[in-house]
Amino acid sequence: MARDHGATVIRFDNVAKRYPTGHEGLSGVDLQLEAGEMAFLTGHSGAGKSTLLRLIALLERATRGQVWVNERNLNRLSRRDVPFHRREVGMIFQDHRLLHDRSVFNNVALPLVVAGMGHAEIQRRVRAALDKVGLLKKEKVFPVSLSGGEQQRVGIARALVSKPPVLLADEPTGNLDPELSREIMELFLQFNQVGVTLLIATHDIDLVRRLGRRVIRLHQGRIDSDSGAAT
Amino acid sequence: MARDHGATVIRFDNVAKRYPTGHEGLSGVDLQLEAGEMAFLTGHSGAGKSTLLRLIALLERATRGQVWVNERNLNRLSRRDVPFHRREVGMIFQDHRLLHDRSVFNNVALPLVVAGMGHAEIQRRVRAALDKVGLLKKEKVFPVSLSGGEQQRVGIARALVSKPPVLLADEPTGNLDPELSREIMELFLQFNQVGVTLLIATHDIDLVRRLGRRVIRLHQGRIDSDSGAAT
Amino acid sequence: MNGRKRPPSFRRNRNPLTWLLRHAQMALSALGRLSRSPLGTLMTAAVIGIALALPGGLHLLVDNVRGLSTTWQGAASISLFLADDVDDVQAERVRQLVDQRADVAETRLISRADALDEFRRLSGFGEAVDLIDENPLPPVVLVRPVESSTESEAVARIAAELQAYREIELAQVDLKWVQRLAAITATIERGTLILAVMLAGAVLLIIGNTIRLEIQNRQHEIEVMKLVGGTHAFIRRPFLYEGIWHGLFGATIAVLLIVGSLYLLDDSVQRLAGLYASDFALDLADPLGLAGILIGGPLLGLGGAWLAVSRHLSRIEPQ
Amino acid sequence: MNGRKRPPSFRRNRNPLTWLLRHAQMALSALGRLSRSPLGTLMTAAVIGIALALPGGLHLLVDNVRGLSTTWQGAASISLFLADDVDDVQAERVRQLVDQRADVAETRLISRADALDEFRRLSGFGEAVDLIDENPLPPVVLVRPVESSTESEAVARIAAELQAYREIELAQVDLKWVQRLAAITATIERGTLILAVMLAGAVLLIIGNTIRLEIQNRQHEIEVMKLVGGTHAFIRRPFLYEGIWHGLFGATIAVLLIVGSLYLLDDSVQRLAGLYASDFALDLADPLGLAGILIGGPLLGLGGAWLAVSRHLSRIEPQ
Ligand SMILES: Nc1ncnc2c1ncn2[C@@H]1O[C@H](COP(=O)(O)OP(=O)(O)OP(=O)(O)O)[C@@H](O)[C@H]1O
Ligand SMILES: Nc1ncnc2c1ncn2[C@@H]1O[C@H](COP(=O)(O)OP(=O)(O)OP(=O)(O)O)[C@@H](O)[C@H]1O
Ligand SMILES: [Mg+2]
Ligand SMILES: [Mg+2]
Repeated sequence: MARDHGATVIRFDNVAKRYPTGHEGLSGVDLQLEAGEMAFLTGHSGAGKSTLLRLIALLERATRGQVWVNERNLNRLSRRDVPFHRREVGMIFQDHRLLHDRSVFNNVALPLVVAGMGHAEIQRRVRAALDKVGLLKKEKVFPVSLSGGEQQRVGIARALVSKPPVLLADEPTGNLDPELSREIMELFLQFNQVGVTLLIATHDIDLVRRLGRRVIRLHQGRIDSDSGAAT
Repeated sequence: MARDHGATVIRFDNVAKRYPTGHEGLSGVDLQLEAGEMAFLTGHSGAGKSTLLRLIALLERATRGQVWVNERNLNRLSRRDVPFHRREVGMIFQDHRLLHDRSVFNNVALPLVVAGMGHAEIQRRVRAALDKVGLLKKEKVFPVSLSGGEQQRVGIARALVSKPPVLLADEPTGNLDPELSREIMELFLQFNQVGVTLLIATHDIDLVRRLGRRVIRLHQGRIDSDSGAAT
Repeated sequence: MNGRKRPPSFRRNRNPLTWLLRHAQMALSALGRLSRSPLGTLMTAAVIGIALALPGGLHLLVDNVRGLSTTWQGAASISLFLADDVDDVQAERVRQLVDQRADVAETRLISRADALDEFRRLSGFGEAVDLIDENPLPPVVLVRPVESSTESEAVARIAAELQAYREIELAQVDLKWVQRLAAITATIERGTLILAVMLAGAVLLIIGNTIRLEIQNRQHEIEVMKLVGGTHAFIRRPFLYEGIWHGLFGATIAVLLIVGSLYLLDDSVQRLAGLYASDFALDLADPLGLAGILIGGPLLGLGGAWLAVSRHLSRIEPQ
Repeated sequence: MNGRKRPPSFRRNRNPLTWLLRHAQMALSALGRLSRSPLGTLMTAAVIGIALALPGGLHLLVDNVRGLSTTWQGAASISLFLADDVDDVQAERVRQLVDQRADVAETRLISRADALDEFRRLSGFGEAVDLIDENPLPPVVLVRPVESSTESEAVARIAAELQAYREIELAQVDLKWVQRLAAITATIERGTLILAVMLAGAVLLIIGNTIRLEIQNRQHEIEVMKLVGGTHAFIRRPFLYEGIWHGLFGATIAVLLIVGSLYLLDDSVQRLAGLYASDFALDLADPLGLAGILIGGPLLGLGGAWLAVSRHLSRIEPQ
């Protein structure tokens, strides 16, 4: 346990998550992600991939063990601090989580508005993010008039726009065609190059294999194999 | 135009769909699916796959041309008849569309309840459908406590439970791991063997190639290629 | 197009027993759904209850006020105070004389004794009146002019003409206290009418608003129902049952509120009734009215639900 | 644990200008959101308006009734009707005599002339009283016993003792009409109190209920806000502004309803006021009260929103 923690961004110490139903979504997980790392999370349906990501973003709290993000022990984080923690962790969801009564622009701007950013800066950043996912033309439309893949990309833009140091993605390419998937992965790689730490849950084994990055495989709530474990 | 229509289940005659925004989701589509056929719909994000499926289930109406399903001209279907049409067309959605305040069992039972089926028959059929997607153990839980893939499978069970003669699926395996995807495809093949007509939108080119079924490729709202076109 | 055969029509399930059973199920499951959010249900029911209790209570009040004022309804608009030396026989002759005028519809004689009695009863002086040795009140003839002569000028003219009679000391257009009571009654009646209209509006708005928000709340549910082939009637039904339950709970609360208020008002009313003897007793405990609220509440709930659902349901289409 | 350094604390934006600007923006965007569903906003505002108008109107009514009854407040509980042959000087002596009793707190003499005046004014007979040649009313001494002797038996005992005086013809415990007026006033006051409590309850319930349903409606929005790092304060703010707007619109409607009702009531009230001369004029147009509603409405809206939001917001956590 006596390693250099300066560069550790995400750290799980023997973490378990037991849901109120009694089901254990995760059991005894030890994990470390260094700053600037990019890792994939794979495993069967129900393996616990989403659960692991949700613990990092504090959408759930661990029932045992400790989760550290950016040197903060999430167990000890007060309720008042949770929003500020979430601003440092961008998350892309399996089910997009867009607001259907706001335009694409306003959806993407949300993390910046919430953080109290100025108007001009918001404009600039949102446009840049939408451009990156190829949806600049659609900034004024509402999410209902977007295809599934387009909604997915709006969700990705929203996670990118505030340039969080940590980016979590839950099957970001599940609804995208192979070409778009590759483009989005390119984008993630670019982000990784400027120092963002990424953890991506995916079923796309081919893509994972092709990129040759660290792969953490979950099986029934436990880490089955981890190609980049430092232990 | 003088072919045998007796076995035509789905038929598009020069169909276009222009959305209120002015965007053309589909343009000049001609298509025929015979009873018992199983076809895949592919194409880039925003190509119009979902739009095409939505026209068949009458979630949208064509702005030009005619759509025929089960020998009924959907343009001429009265509003009163729409629900009955939908009972004959099972649909699986990209975003599951489950009711979060009802148990898995009640979600799957919904099409049968709506059709006024008896209690005992509902029990039998729902259990059978849940068994087929491997979720019999989860019948009492609520959708929130399911993983993304499990929710997807509940959506599939709901579409299967009423044994509709036509089954539409919009990326049914987008959130499933490769093994589960294969199992679900197995299931679709079984259904196809007992005469159900299937039209499946997907990005999973490998899977499509492996099965060797008819593939309809859309590009910007037009049919780009159709491996099984009878024209 | 090219001689296609008529498309097969859809099978519809119309077994009446199934239908009845489904309705019973739906009523119960609507109740179950409401009981799962007891606080919300209670709040909605309480609001409806208050809104129903107020017009209910006002109805009783208006009725009572009407009861009080009918004694004075059709009261004369001219009072002839006869001279002090006119006895009752002469007074009756005066009445008959006046009664024969073409512009007079009706007359009534109040003898000296009657006047004192009425004064005793209404003024509240009670026994104290008996201290007065001699009846100081003159006989009075009340005169109601015919319909066509009820404008003030016509009445004033009649009064002036009658004033000319020797036996008539004073022809006063309308007794002040009759006018006052009529004015008070009119004010109260108009006020309660305004209140009743406002409250009826409130009941409709509250039920409509609640159901509008409920429907918005369950937009997703409605969409999914439509997706799997639910008919409008099927989707509407749970809302209608919820409307009925809300109305019933609201009516129950209204009845409790009215009965509770009566209980709280009881001693004041008792005192009042005692003071006015048989003249004026608030007739508040009206079992028919309460039953009406208990029946009307659910009907109102059903109606409000029907309106709100019909307006909003067709707008929600699955995406 | 192993001597780790204190984790960095989060940066918080506390620029007061930004803060003010954001608040103004939020107030406007809340207004914008409301204006996008005008019917719903109007319905909610109308319900709140009616609920506010009723207690507002009742407040005026109660005030007026109080104004009417203060004339009689502290009225004597024993009235001594003096003998017919007692003149005013003698009457004053009787008053002083009675006033010296230990169990009497206060006395007041009503001379024959005063009694007639008061009778004329209150009975409504008006000019007709002047027809009576001679004043038939005796002088009256009003007696208020000391606090400790106000139970009916004590009062009755005093009355009996006073009855023994030669000059006192009748010692009557309480004038009937004073009792009646007191009873009517008490009944109306109690009734309006019950109504006011019910209506205040209704206002709170309506606002709370509306906001509860609104929050449920926007559960998804709240979840997403929390997901992207919105603080509770940030998420709560739009609801508070909506509460304020709802309250303001409701108050405006309430004021319009009250003013409109006054207009409709105006002629009846005018007639009444005319009949009672300066004695009793409904003082309905109360600009201070209306301003109070316009200020109180938004505050009530803010309060209701705060309560509802605080109760529900923390329960909604993103899934
Ligand atoms: N809120 C919850 N309550 C109870 N059980 C839950 C809850 N959320 C998830 N689970 C269960 O925990 C297990 C892991 O779920 P998780 O969502 O982490 O799976 P996953 O690896 O993301 O699967 P998928 O690839 O299908 O999305 C599943 O069996 C699921 O049923
Ligand atoms: N309701 C709508 N209003 C306006 N435009 C719409 C609407 N729905 C879809 N579109 C547009 O129509 C086009 C086709 O959409 P569709 O959902 O059919 O694509 P898709 O092939 O299913 O894509 P994906 O693979 O991303 O789901 C897209 O460009 C989309 O933006
Ligand atoms: Mg998942
Ligand atoms: Mg699609």
